[in-house]
Amino acid sequence: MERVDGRRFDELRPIKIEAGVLKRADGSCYIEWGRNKIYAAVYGPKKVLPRHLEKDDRAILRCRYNMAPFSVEERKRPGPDRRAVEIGKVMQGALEPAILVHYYPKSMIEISVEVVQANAGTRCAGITAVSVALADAGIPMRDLVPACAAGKVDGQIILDLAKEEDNLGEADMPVAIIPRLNQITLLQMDGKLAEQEVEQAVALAMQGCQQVYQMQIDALRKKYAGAEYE
Amino acid sequence: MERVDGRRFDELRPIKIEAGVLKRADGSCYIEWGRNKIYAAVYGPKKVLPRHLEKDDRAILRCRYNMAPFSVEERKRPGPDRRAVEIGKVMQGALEPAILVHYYPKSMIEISVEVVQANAGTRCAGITAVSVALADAGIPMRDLVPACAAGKVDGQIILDLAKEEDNLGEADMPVAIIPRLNQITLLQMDGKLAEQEVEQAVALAMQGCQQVYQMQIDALRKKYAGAEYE
Amino acid sequence: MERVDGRRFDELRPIKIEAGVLKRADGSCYIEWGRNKIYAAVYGPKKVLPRHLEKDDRAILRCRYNMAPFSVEERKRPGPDRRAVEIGKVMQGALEPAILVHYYPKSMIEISVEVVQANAGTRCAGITAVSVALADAGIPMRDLVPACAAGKVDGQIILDLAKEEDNLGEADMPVAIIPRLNQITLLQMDGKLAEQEVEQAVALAMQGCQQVYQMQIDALRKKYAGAEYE
Amino acid sequence: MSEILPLIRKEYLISLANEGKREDGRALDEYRSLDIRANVVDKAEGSALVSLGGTMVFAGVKVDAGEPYPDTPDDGVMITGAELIPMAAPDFEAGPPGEEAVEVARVVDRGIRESKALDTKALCVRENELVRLVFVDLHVMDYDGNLIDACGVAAMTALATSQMPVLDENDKPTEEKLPLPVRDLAVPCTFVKLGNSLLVDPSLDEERALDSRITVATDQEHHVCAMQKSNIGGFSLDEIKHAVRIATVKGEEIRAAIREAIK
Amino acid sequence: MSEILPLIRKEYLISLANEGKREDGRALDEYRSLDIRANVVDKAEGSALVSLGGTMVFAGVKVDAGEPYPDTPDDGVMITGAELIPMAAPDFEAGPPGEEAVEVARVVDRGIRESKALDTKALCVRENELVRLVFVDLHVMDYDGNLIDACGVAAMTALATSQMPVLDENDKPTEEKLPLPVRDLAVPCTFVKLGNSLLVDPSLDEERALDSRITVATDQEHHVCAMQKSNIGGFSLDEIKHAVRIATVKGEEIRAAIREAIK
Amino acid sequence: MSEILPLIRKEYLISLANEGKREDGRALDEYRSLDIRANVVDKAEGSALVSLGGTMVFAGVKVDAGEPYPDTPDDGVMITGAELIPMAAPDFEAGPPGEEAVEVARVVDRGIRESKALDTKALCVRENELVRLVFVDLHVMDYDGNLIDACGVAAMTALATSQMPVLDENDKPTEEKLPLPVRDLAVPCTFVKLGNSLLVDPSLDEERALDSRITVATDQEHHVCAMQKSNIGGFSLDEIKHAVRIATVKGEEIRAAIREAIK
Repeated sequence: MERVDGRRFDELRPIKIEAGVLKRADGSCYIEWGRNKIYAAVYGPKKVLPRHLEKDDRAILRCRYNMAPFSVEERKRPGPDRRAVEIGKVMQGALEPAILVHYYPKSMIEISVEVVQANAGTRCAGITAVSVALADAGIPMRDLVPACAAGKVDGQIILDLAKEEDNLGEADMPVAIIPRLNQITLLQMDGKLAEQEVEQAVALAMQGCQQVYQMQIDALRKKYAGAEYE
Repeated sequence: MERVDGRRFDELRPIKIEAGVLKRADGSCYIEWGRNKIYAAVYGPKKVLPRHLEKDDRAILRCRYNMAPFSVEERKRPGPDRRAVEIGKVMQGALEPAILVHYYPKSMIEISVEVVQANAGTRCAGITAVSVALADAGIPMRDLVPACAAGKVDGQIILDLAKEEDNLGEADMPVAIIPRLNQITLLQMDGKLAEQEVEQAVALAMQGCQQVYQMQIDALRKKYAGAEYE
Repeated sequence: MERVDGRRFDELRPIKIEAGVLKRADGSCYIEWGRNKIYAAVYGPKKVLPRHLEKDDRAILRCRYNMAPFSVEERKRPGPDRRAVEIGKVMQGALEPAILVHYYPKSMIEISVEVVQANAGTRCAGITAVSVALADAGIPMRDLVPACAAGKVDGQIILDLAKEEDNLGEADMPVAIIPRLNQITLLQMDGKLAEQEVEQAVALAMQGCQQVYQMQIDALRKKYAGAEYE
Repeated sequence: MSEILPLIRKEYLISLANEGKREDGRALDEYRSLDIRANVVDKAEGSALVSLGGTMVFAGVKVDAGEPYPDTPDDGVMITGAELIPMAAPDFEAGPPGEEAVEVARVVDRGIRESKALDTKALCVRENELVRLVFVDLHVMDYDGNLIDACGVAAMTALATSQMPVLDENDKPTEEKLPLPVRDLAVPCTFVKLGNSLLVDPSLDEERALDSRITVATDQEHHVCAMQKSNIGGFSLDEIKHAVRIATVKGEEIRAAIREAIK
Repeated sequence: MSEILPLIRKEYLISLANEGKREDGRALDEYRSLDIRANVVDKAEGSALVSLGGTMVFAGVKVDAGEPYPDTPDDGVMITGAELIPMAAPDFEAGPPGEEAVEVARVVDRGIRESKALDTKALCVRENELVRLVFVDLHVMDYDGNLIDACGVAAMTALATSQMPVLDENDKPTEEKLPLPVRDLAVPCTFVKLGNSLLVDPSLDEERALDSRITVATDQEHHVCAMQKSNIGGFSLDEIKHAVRIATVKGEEIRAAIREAIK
Repeated sequence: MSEILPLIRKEYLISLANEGKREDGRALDEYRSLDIRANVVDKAEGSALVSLGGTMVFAGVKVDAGEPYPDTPDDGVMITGAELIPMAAPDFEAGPPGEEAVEVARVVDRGIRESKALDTKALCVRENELVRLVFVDLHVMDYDGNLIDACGVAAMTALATSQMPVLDENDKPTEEKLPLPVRDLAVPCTFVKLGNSLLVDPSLDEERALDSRITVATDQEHHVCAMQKSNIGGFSLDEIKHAVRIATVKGEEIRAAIREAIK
């Protein structure tokens, strides 16, 4: 099968990850994934506001996913819509299992993803970037969390759908994993897949995650040259 | 006078009241009143949030009246509109005088009415149902609060207007009473009535309330069989 | 140059200031400035709500500027819009330097301006009125804060633009001053002015402020007859 | 409206009321001084400034054109809003109208609407397509008790003096003006119950001490066109009859004051 | 959903699960009693009342007409909303939908949309101009765990029994009715992971104790049409395979129950 | 922006300023390094990424078509919005724009609007009916002081490089593109007063320590097209004259940087 951009079925789009790109945030990351341009920032651990959300035994996470008004074809009204609220929720579910939240009781870690240019796969790119930003902020984690989608286009299970593939494809399945635990912490799917295709797609997405994982490590190595991460 | 549904001038629509229909609520009630279908729920007494609303010498009441989007002819946007806010306020004024709020200082009783099918007279049906739900929740009361409307159609003062009668009628007057105290705690009217018609309508509505009162008692008897309520 | 209403270039519209016009407010003022009709009210110093805004060493100010829905040509939706939010902010910046906020730590002074009829220059009229209302409330101040605009119409720098002049003019520049300190605490401008025209307009507006200052003092004298203000 | 009035003060007001007296020397069925000024805002199609004791309210009417509601295709639309702005009382907060403001607006609206004081049929331009929209905005500047009556009088006065622009063939407003089709003067009359007495036109302190409140709106034919029992507490049937009786009398006095103000 | 369930209780549920047991005696892959009633609200074009154990949900469908989205000019529009009203649980709050309600609505919507159960092409009146708008509103009355499945069944049942008014030549609704073009029955099936076990249709307590949750929606051809991993925690690939397997079987049972309810 | 900077730090900055010095070694009238990149977002009709010291802002322009405002029937509409998103600073909160964000957007908007840099007449399609709507969105990613100048440069650069789709005879956008009619480059120049000195382009710490702030926007003919005194504190007439003087000079430098970035 020929893909629109000439990629192999199991080939990622070009990905560029840069850690520590913002001045104010405690940790940050910029990612270009195909034509997606996304920033992630982490603030914290910090005091919990409002106080009644505080947990005695751990830090709480707040995850915000937002698209700039000019990031998509039709101008988007500023602020998170229902889709963004849902993505913020699943992002949190994907990331929190990797974070040692019990190290910071009664505190809060604030995570932001801002999409300035969108082109399919923003939630995977966002999770990937946040995970690097968390490391950049020095938040202790069990592991990084790489993410990558698989999908079905023209009857084929393929990796990392571009915008045109997503629009025409039969299914899209974003996945995030914690590599050391071999756990899937993000899994969504829309489209139609037979039972064995689900398995095939998850497996392919997990392979993609492994590739993304290496890029995350490289980005952190590049930033913290000399320091060993793994 | 012939009424649209063949009722006498002083005849209620068929009413069915069932206490204790919800699992989570501390007290609940389902009422079918003509073609109205309404649920009432009570939570509490519970801690007051936000705290600054707390009263040292009594429980506060919160009353919510809401219609499901599909309960009326034209789809309603979710959430209470201005009409619903006003009804919540007068419902509270109708019910609070019957509740022994001083038994529970620094606490809050939360009352909800959800209309899933509306057909004229929802506030009276709602108050009637809440009162049963309060008893179901074990909240101490001076008495139950039955409610019923009277109105004027084709020059006649009649009881419990159906939707078609309300649309064409000259006046509608919802009333709620505390039977033991012989006090009117809800009274609204819109339309046009001469002075003596007001008196006639209030008196007729009060008779209707007495009938509704018996049905409330029956519903509680049925639920708490063997226990005497009155 | 002939002005639309026959005024000289440096002449104010008729101004009427009355102190102490509201019963509930701690201090109040009504101003008619040309065809503007504006009320100002002051509450406080009072407890700060929400508490986390409290300052240990001084009172905080809250400034609200609002227009009644019927105050302008096209009906305005109730509540402050973005323009009103900005005016509230610059009003605060204009007034706060004159107030001895350090006399009242951990407290709050609430300032309201309500425009019931608008006709160019509402922010200057509002600041002028608030300042009188603050004095009426007995808030200690370094001085009153008079305000007045200058602008450019038909190539001329003139004082206190009327609505028609503002619509057609080349520039409008509202100014407020603290006369005793000779400080400019409000300065905005929109339009186009050459460098020396800016200077000329500021100077003219400051002269206007001095005239307004006398009217403020007169209004307070009239209210507190016998008491010397200056 | 959660300010605390000590119990002792409430008892004092009740004991006065039981003797037929009030703190400010009024009779139980006596209004405070009512001042009505029409046409006070020249940007509005109609306006009024009403002072009732220390309570002060502006009403402004703006007229626009738009689609009718689907269930009343040949009726103009009246929309009444009230704002209890922070200027008017130390406990009024900025933001969308709370349940207090909503009730005031809806009770005022109901009295006018149900009396058919405004002839909405005459506000239809083309059935199903275009009708006149009449916005009545109540702007409460000073709150010293009995908002509903002050607002009701202000709204009615503003409507009765409104001049709406006539539309041209393209439905654009012209310079020509016509009065709004107002054919009745509906006015609310509000009572509080203190102990066993009904007091008309409650002052701020009487409102704070109230056991319960009732509003009765009447039209010029002395029909009751809206009623609203508010707040906690109840009334006997006799008390309601009494309130209706007094409201009919007081309504006539208030209508006379409005007529005087708008003539 | 922040109520605290003591750790000890969680451990108890996990130890039960590890023995293949559940507190209420169900098998790990067993649903609670499911009661489906269609056409319960006569103001709605379609409706359903679903009880799943103690969870109770109304779904109501209203059909209108309006403009299509620019990127799908010949597709009707389905809009799914869910309200977690304060009646349903002590910790549900009034106000705009929180992230919990948004997720429920979006997962239910996705299952139906992606299965193409609703033939949106058949809802186009005139391309680029006018299509039918289908509003699916989920009104949760009682929350006792597993909202997504109860809501999914209610929405699907309400759609499958909807009768929409036919439009006349002026695009106004007529008395004539036609069924909505529903050609599949997509249903979600939700699992929680407790310790090492997957439990279908979690009860309230099982939800509170959960490590992680996953929903798998299937259509009548046993295709998976939507998946959603929710909350904290993760799954192995094998666990996901297991969930898909069970969902396919359970989906068939639920579809049978819907067919029974709507026939 | 309520972080507390100890008084001692403020005094240090003032004492430096009084000697004509700044903490980062700049002269009082010296900008931090300004980096302008145009056309950074391919979904926008025009865009820019501006870094001013540590402050980083995206501006994006989208062009649509719609009705003009009734009082300017033959003018296109420019709408400027700014979001101070939580990413940019620990004390920026999610939600609708606060007064800080509103002021930034309005001051930037005013500079461009009043300079007539955007020829809105050329954006009229049919008088009274259809004009082009130009949305300028400012997305602040990193806040390190002097938002207004960074946002003003970003907005101006994005507008100056915008290509809007030409409309066909049915008013639908085509593939053909035309530049927006931008005929001037208006730029703001912001000062803070520390002690008796005016410092251009305040850093974050200088902003926190400020007594008062003023922005002067100029166009390429060196006219002043907008001014805004912000925050607490005041200026003498001489200080304002000084600020206008410097702003005219700095404006030219900044315009040169924009021209370089967009050529």
